[in-house]
Amino acid sequence: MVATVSDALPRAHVSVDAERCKGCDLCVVVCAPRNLRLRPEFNRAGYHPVEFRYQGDRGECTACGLCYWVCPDFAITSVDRRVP
Amino acid sequence: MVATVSDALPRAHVSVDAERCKGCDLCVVVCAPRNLRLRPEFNRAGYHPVEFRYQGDRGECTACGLCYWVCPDFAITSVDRRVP
Amino acid sequence: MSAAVGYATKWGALPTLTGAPTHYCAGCEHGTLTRLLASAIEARQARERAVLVSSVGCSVLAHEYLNVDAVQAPHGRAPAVMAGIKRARPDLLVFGVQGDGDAVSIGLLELVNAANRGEPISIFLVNNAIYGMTGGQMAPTTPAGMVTTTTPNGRDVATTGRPFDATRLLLGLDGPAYLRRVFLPVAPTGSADVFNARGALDGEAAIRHAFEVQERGGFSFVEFVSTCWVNWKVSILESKRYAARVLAPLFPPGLYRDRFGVEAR
Amino acid sequence: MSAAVGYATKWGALPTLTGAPTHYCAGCEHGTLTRLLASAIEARQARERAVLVSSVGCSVLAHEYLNVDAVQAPHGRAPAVMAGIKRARPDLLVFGVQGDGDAVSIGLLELVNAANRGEPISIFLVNNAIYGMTGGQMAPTTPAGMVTTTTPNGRDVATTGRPFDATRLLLGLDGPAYLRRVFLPVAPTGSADVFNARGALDGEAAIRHAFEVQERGGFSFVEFVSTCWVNWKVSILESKRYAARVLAPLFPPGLYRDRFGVEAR
Amino acid sequence: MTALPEFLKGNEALAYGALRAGLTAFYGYPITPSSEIPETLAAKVGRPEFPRFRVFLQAASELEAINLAIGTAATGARTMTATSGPGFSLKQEGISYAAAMELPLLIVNVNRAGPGLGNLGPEQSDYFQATRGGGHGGYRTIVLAPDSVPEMARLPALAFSLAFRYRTPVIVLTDAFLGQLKEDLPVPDVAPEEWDTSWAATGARGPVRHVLSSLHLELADQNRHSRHLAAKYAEIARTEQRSEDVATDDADVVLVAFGICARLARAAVGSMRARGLRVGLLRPITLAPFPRDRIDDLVLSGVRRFLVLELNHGQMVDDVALAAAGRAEVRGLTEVGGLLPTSAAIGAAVEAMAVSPTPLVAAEEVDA
Amino acid sequence: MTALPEFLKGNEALAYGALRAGLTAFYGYPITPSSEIPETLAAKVGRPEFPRFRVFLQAASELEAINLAIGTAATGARTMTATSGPGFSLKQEGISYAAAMELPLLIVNVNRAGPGLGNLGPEQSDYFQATRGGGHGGYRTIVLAPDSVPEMARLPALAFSLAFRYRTPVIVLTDAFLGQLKEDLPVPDVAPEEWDTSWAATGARGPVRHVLSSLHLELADQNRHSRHLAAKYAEIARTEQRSEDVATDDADVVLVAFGICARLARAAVGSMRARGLRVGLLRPITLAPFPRDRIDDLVLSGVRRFLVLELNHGQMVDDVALAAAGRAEVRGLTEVGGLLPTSAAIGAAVEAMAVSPTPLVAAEEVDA
Amino acid sequence: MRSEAIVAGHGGQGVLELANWLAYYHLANGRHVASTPSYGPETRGGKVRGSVVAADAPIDSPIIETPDLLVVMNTPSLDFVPMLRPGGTLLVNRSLVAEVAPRPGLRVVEVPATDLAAGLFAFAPEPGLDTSMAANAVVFGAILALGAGEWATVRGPVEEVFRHTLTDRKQAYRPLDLRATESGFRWVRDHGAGALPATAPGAPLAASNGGAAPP
Amino acid sequence: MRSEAIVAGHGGQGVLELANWLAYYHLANGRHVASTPSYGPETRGGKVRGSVVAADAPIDSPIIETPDLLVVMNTPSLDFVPMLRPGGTLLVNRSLVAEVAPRPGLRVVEVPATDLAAGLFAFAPEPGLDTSMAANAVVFGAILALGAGEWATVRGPVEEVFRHTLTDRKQAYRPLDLRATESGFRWVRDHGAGALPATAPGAPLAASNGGAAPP
Ligand SMILES: Cc1ncc(C[n+]2csc(CCOP(=O)(O)OP(=O)(O)O)c2C)c(N)n1
Ligand SMILES: Cc1ncc(C[n+]2csc(CCOP(=O)(O)OP(=O)(O)O)c2C)c(N)n1
Ligand code: SF4
Ligand code: SF4
Ligand code: SF4
Ligand code: SF4
Ligand code: SF4
Ligand code: SF4
Ligand SMILES: [Mg+2]
Ligand SMILES: [Mg+2]
Repeated sequence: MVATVSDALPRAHVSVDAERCKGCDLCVVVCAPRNLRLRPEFNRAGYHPVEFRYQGDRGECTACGLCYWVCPDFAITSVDRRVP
Repeated sequence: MVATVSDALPRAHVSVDAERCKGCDLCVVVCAPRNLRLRPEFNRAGYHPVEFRYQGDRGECTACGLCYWVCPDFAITSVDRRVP
Repeated sequence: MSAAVGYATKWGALPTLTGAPTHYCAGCEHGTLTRLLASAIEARQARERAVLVSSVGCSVLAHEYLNVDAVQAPHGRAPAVMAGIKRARPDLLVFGVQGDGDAVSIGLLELVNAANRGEPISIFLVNNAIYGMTGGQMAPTTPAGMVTTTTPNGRDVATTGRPFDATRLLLGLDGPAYLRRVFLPVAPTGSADVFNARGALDGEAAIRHAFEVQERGGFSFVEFVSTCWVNWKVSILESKRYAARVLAPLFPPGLYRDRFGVEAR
Repeated sequence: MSAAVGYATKWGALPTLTGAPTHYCAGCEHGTLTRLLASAIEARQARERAVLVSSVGCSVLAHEYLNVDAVQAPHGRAPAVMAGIKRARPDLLVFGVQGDGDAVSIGLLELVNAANRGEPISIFLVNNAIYGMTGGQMAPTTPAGMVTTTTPNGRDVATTGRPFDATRLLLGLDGPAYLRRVFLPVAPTGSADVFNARGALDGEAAIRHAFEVQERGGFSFVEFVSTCWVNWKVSILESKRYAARVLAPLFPPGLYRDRFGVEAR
Repeated sequence: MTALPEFLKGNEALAYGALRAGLTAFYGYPITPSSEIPETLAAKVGRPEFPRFRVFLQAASELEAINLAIGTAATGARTMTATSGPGFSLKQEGISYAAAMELPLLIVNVNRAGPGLGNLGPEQSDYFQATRGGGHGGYRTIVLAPDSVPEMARLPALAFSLAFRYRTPVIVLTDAFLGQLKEDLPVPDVAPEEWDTSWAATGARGPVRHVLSSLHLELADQNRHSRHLAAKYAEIARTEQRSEDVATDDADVVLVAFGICARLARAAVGSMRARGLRVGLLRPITLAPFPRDRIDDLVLSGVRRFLVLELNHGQMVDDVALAAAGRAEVRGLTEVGGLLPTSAAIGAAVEAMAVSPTPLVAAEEVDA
Repeated sequence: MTALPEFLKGNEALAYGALRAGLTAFYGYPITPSSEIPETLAAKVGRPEFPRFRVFLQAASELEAINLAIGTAATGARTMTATSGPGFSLKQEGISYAAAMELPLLIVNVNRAGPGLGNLGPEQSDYFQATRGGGHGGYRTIVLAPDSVPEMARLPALAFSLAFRYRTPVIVLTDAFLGQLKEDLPVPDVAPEEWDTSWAATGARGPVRHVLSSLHLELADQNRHSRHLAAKYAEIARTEQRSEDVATDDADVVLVAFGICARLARAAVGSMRARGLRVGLLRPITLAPFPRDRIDDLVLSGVRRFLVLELNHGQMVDDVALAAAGRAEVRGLTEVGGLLPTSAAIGAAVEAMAVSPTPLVAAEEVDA
Repeated sequence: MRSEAIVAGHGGQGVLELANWLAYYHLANGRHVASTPSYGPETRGGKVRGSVVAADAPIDSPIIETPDLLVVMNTPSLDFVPMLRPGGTLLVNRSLVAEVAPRPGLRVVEVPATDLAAGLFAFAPEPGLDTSMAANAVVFGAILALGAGEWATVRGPVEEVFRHTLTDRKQAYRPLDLRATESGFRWVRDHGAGALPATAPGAPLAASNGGAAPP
Repeated sequence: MRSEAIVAGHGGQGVLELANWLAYYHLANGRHVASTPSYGPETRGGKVRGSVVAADAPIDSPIIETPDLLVVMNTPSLDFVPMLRPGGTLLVNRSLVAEVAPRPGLRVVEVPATDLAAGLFAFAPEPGLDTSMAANAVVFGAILALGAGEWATVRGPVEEVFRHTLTDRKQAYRPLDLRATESGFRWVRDHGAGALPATAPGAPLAASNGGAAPP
């Protein structure tokens, strides 16, 4: 699951389980570089799930992991690519 | 019930209901002049009731009323003869 | 000190006492308190609007001696029953006598909530550090090391917790308006065979203040540090000495809160 | 702050999570706490000796998500159930999640007594100032003026009492060894659309400390100031702002007691 | 929109019914599926429509609630508390005290599925707990069972009337289905009845004291008090049985059902009569006292088959069997866990019974 | 004085019986007339004679006690709590949860007179509460009723055995008389039985988790669980009925009595047999499951008259009537408030019954 | 005559509100009504179902065993389809429900209710508010379109229902809800049953994976 | 053979202790015994009654309806006299009980038990202690004297009973209790039934009034 680090990739491998996500926005608002946003589509439960964007409005993903820490639904993970 | 004061009488009219008294000794130990003591006889309930003595071991009744105040069984009253 | 020292009335003549002989053991503060309640009610001329809530413990028969209306509460629930009466009839003077097991063990939730809501009622706690009525089991207030029927080797605070201080617990709440602790038993003095009677005098004053606070809309609570020689298995006078030596430091008497300043008057 | 930031594990891969989707509302701290518990249990490698006591409230299904042994307690009685488990099996890591209604209203007596006895268990209180599971009635922790289904005109502290501060109440007892309050929701920062995530990080640390205290023989209690936007009837983010504005001052986060100094390590 | 009839949940209707019957005080602790009762009442304190309603308090627990209610009831005020399953268990000690102290008091149990936490579906599994005195000491209470939203609104007035006439707690045993059901109902507007409350503890008047206590230290006193209560209950049993008959006149099989089951049974009577089966329904309105005289009448008029429908593993079936006393076949059809018996299951059970010989056996229970 | 037999109060004997059956933990709250149980146990923790007995805790209330007990029972340890009347009411919610979570647990109720605070004399007025599930949700428990001090000592072992075999709370329903009675008894010294506790919540082992919960949000799950419990109870009812017969073989009138009443009945059988009346006694040892098969046998073998003796206003009489199902006359002789029926009253009731024709009527109750 | 409808979806979709509107619509038309909610957990987020029985005579049993109409607001609610009586109507919120397995003898009406509602952003009580939660009103309109009458005749009772049922706080939504009802009504009248695009908007969403890298 | 005894008095008189001694005395003689307390209030100070049934065979009913022996330790306990079976024995603590109304067919034994006990001050475990509470042991001896045997033969079992029943704390009282038992035994043997002085020591005490003044 852990990818090798490449300069072309964001620092973290951020992965969202869109069916699990409830679109609560918490990861969105804690992500300082704004690398996350809600998608306009609905998932099966009727929520707009979150998606990760390579580069946010305010910079790159810092691999801070806060999106993982605040998610109440275990729907998002952030794996630092620099961690072996 | 309230008697006129006479020099020949103690300051308080102290009255014990011997059948009500449980001989707990509380009035005895709070009476500074020691004007009260338990009688050797039993009352019907099997207690040694208290009795009032004109003059205690340590002086006369001061009409302090403490015997009345501490009695848990409403068995003793102390009426100051000087109170009209 | 009360101005009523030497108060020239006789038992039975106090119309707020029924005159029935009490079932309390000789020398027990439950009896003393009964009479203090009667005098405080009379001082307020409140007999016809007073409602006693008797709780389960040695005080369960208080209504046999106090000549007022009465409602008996299930064990521990007196504060709720009192609040229920008072909410329906704010014109009544509602008061209750509880034991330490009743109020601080099984009934703690009801006590704390009535206090927190500031229900205008008056609760009088007889803290004798043991379960009197049921024959001497450990109470929440039992001091460390005391032998009771359920702590045959002395209370072990490591497994049973430390003694509860109900007054301090209530002090942590904003609701109560009047919190007072009185040492009710006769207390040893400097002289070996002389005891003082301050408790009874202070106690009556505290009750009168509690009533005053209630009628001004506040929750009032007076804890009476007491004894139970029968279950402590000591003589009557020894129980008073023990209370002065062990209980008074554990449950220090004093005025803990007086929001309306009734004691200052 | 925790060293585990960016902790490289995935849901479901955390063996202490079952992976079942939660029934919690979107954005609710009950979900966040579940994962924090899982990581703290794994940090102790305690999954096989952990027993969760789930209480009645939104946390009642916690055992569906936490992959550990579990016992469900009647409403409010989790501390007693936990103590019962621990006394029989001191080798187990016994912890429970309670709501504010569960722990501070109906279950206050059980909480206070477990705390007073210093039972070596860990209690995690989700204080969302309302009854979540039953649809938004007043809780003992509801702030003055808050509209709930049973306080349609806002909570009136004159008739219902002031909000209860469970942590402070426990602080009045000698029994607890660790008392900590954490503000768990994401919290507004200087910047209007940015929130901080300190609560989750602090929260996990607090849980780990609580477990440490338990295994050293002490009673540990962590209160998580939380939200319930569904029953507060505001948006998710507005609920976080409200919590920061109203609840945090009412229930100030902090370390209230740390008898064993586990936070100093 | 005054043109529309009231359309309320059963729980709301019950709250309004209590208000219209002169409710003074409500104490409760939230629990689904009964919470609409406090929620409806919370907004009504001090409202001019209900001038008697002065006290609403959310208690800290069901125990606090029942004891607050005891206090208020002791003053002679009309007092209600409401709960469901687990909360009803917690109130049992208080109900026993209220019965012993002879306090009029209305306790509502919106029966959900159990035991334990169970779930939120309807059950009638608290039947024994309500009718046999779920608390200690062998008291009895009156138990009323509505079967519709309009009846949820009507019964509080009857409940208070009986509670004050006999000075006894009265239980309204309803279920999660009826509590949550919405139905159109007419707006009853009856003036609250008045009753004697001279026994209440509201201050001594000269030598007249009011002491409400359940303690009788002398065995002979306790014996006298216990017999007094039993005699009261016997009088209630004689005079207060209430039930409704649907097409029992010529019935081969009489369904016996209360609450939501009575609604199922009503429909079954209709559809089976349409199919030519002579089926009737006896619906107990008082579960306690159980309408055993009505069962007796039916037996004497020739009914030999009773099918008891209930949401538990067979409780009311005992009361029917006791009343039938071997003179008729008594079977039970039960469903549990929040589910309801299907019309097919009811039809099959009735048919099986209608064709069977009548063996005069003891009560049997079958699960749906 | 080893020459003397043990001479213990019933409550003390019960405590020793539990210890000998391997008791691990006791939680209780004092209440007369049961307090000798905790008082006896308080001194025994950590004593070498009872190495399994590790936990004694006086709880803050009966509610705390039953929930402490639930926690300990969930670990598979042998757990007991004991109380009387009001305290038994307070435990009902917990018993319902324990039944739902299928926890083995021993609850003792030393029945005193009620309702409310009542008094300290013996009654059997908690019979319904114990046998019908005094808590919510329609569960059942096993209920055992000793009638002597030696049996107070013996039954805890049976109670634990049944509790663990069926994973269910077991109630010992005794009364103030037996609890306080002292009798001489032999010292039984049996090694505690061992049972499967693999279901207990003592930590997950790899993929194997133990979740003890009473919540079943899906109606179908709750339905399944409820039926599972009912099936278990049906099995218990089939296989665990226990009773004792005294001279029922040729009896014209069979007394039915448990607990202290069985002792009265025993004496009555003796004295009436001496007077030539053919009287027998059926003594239920399991009140639940009720020994209805035994009643059935007696009816089939020709018994037409049952006289039920109990200390309440008629509760077990229902179970006898249900079992007899109209095939025999069932009467009750009751006494309440702490009093006991006199031998004269029993004699008169038996004689009245023996000479009456047998009208096959429903159960009737008469007060002594 | 007795009519039986069941509305099913998840918490937050306004399922019970829709059932309530339907009930009041019947009441406004002088019928007797019995309506029941049924929900799973004590808390939010579970399955929610509302049933509405309407009849001219007082209602015996309020229980629905074989509804005439089943409204399916989300995919898991398809579980209820087997309940439908032969010849009954299945009304599906096509925006959130994947293709419906055909069952003979059923009338299937598919309405992209959430999408239609989302399209009504111009009627949001506050600008920028997501109006997709008005899907329940769209479905309300769709249900009414299954019966007789034109929008002009239906509109009056609908307005009455909204006036009566919306809480004070929600009265601001009245114009949106009315508009949504109308759009659902018109959508069904315009498209009839089964006339839907072939896409399956309710199919599972793919995981959004960070960057182009292999997972 | 079955013998039935009831001991009645008030709390604090050692009534149940006396019943227990009696029970153990029977046990020491190889009999079956059933003994019951019965007390009024949950607390102290009320009426206390102990009953002791002894028999050679296992005991059917432990209940006593018509005792063979009634021990009356205080005046209110005279209420139980009507229970006594014809020909039964009434043993009265004459120190605390006013004259007993004669009832034909009863054997009345009056023992000044409290006074006898008080007179044993020389045997107090601590000097100065009031020994009147050993009245129960005096009565124990009196009961034993009603049966056969001499003190010398009775003494052994009595000692065994005390050894077995007295708590550790009370073992110090053993010599006093033994002595008191002996004095009760001897008193009955010496005086027999009814041989009492005519004074009524249990009559109400006059109120003690302060000084000579009229009240
Ligand atoms: C529910 C319930 N539990 C237990 C009891 C038994 N009980 C009666 S009084 C009492 C405690 C008495 O102690 P306390 O409250 O301290 O009063 P005291 O007698 O010492 O004044 C107990 C446990 C009861 N009556 N009801
Ligand atoms: C004895 C009992 N009373 C009431 C309830 C109903 N009930 C379930 S959860 C709950 C309170 C939930 O509030 P809280 O404890 O604050 O938890 P939250 O859902 O807010 O996390 C209540 C009253 C119950 N299940 N049992
Ligand atoms: S790891 Fe940090 S920066 Fe990267 S997406 Fe998550 S919150 Fe944003
Ligand atoms: S925090 Fe989790 S549930 Fe919320 S939007 Fe982000 S991924 Fe989705
Ligand atoms: S009034 Fe005072 S001095 Fe006089 S007897 Fe009483 S206590 Fe003693
Ligand atoms: S205080 Fe009262 S009871 Fe005690 S000895 Fe004095 S008079 Fe008697
Ligand atoms: S038992 Fe204790 S508290 Fe009760 S009356 Fe006796 S001395 Fe007082
Ligand atoms: S109801 Fe409130 S506390 Fe419960 S899951 Fe939803 S948001 Fe969280
Ligand atoms: Mg006490
Ligand atoms: Mg909450």
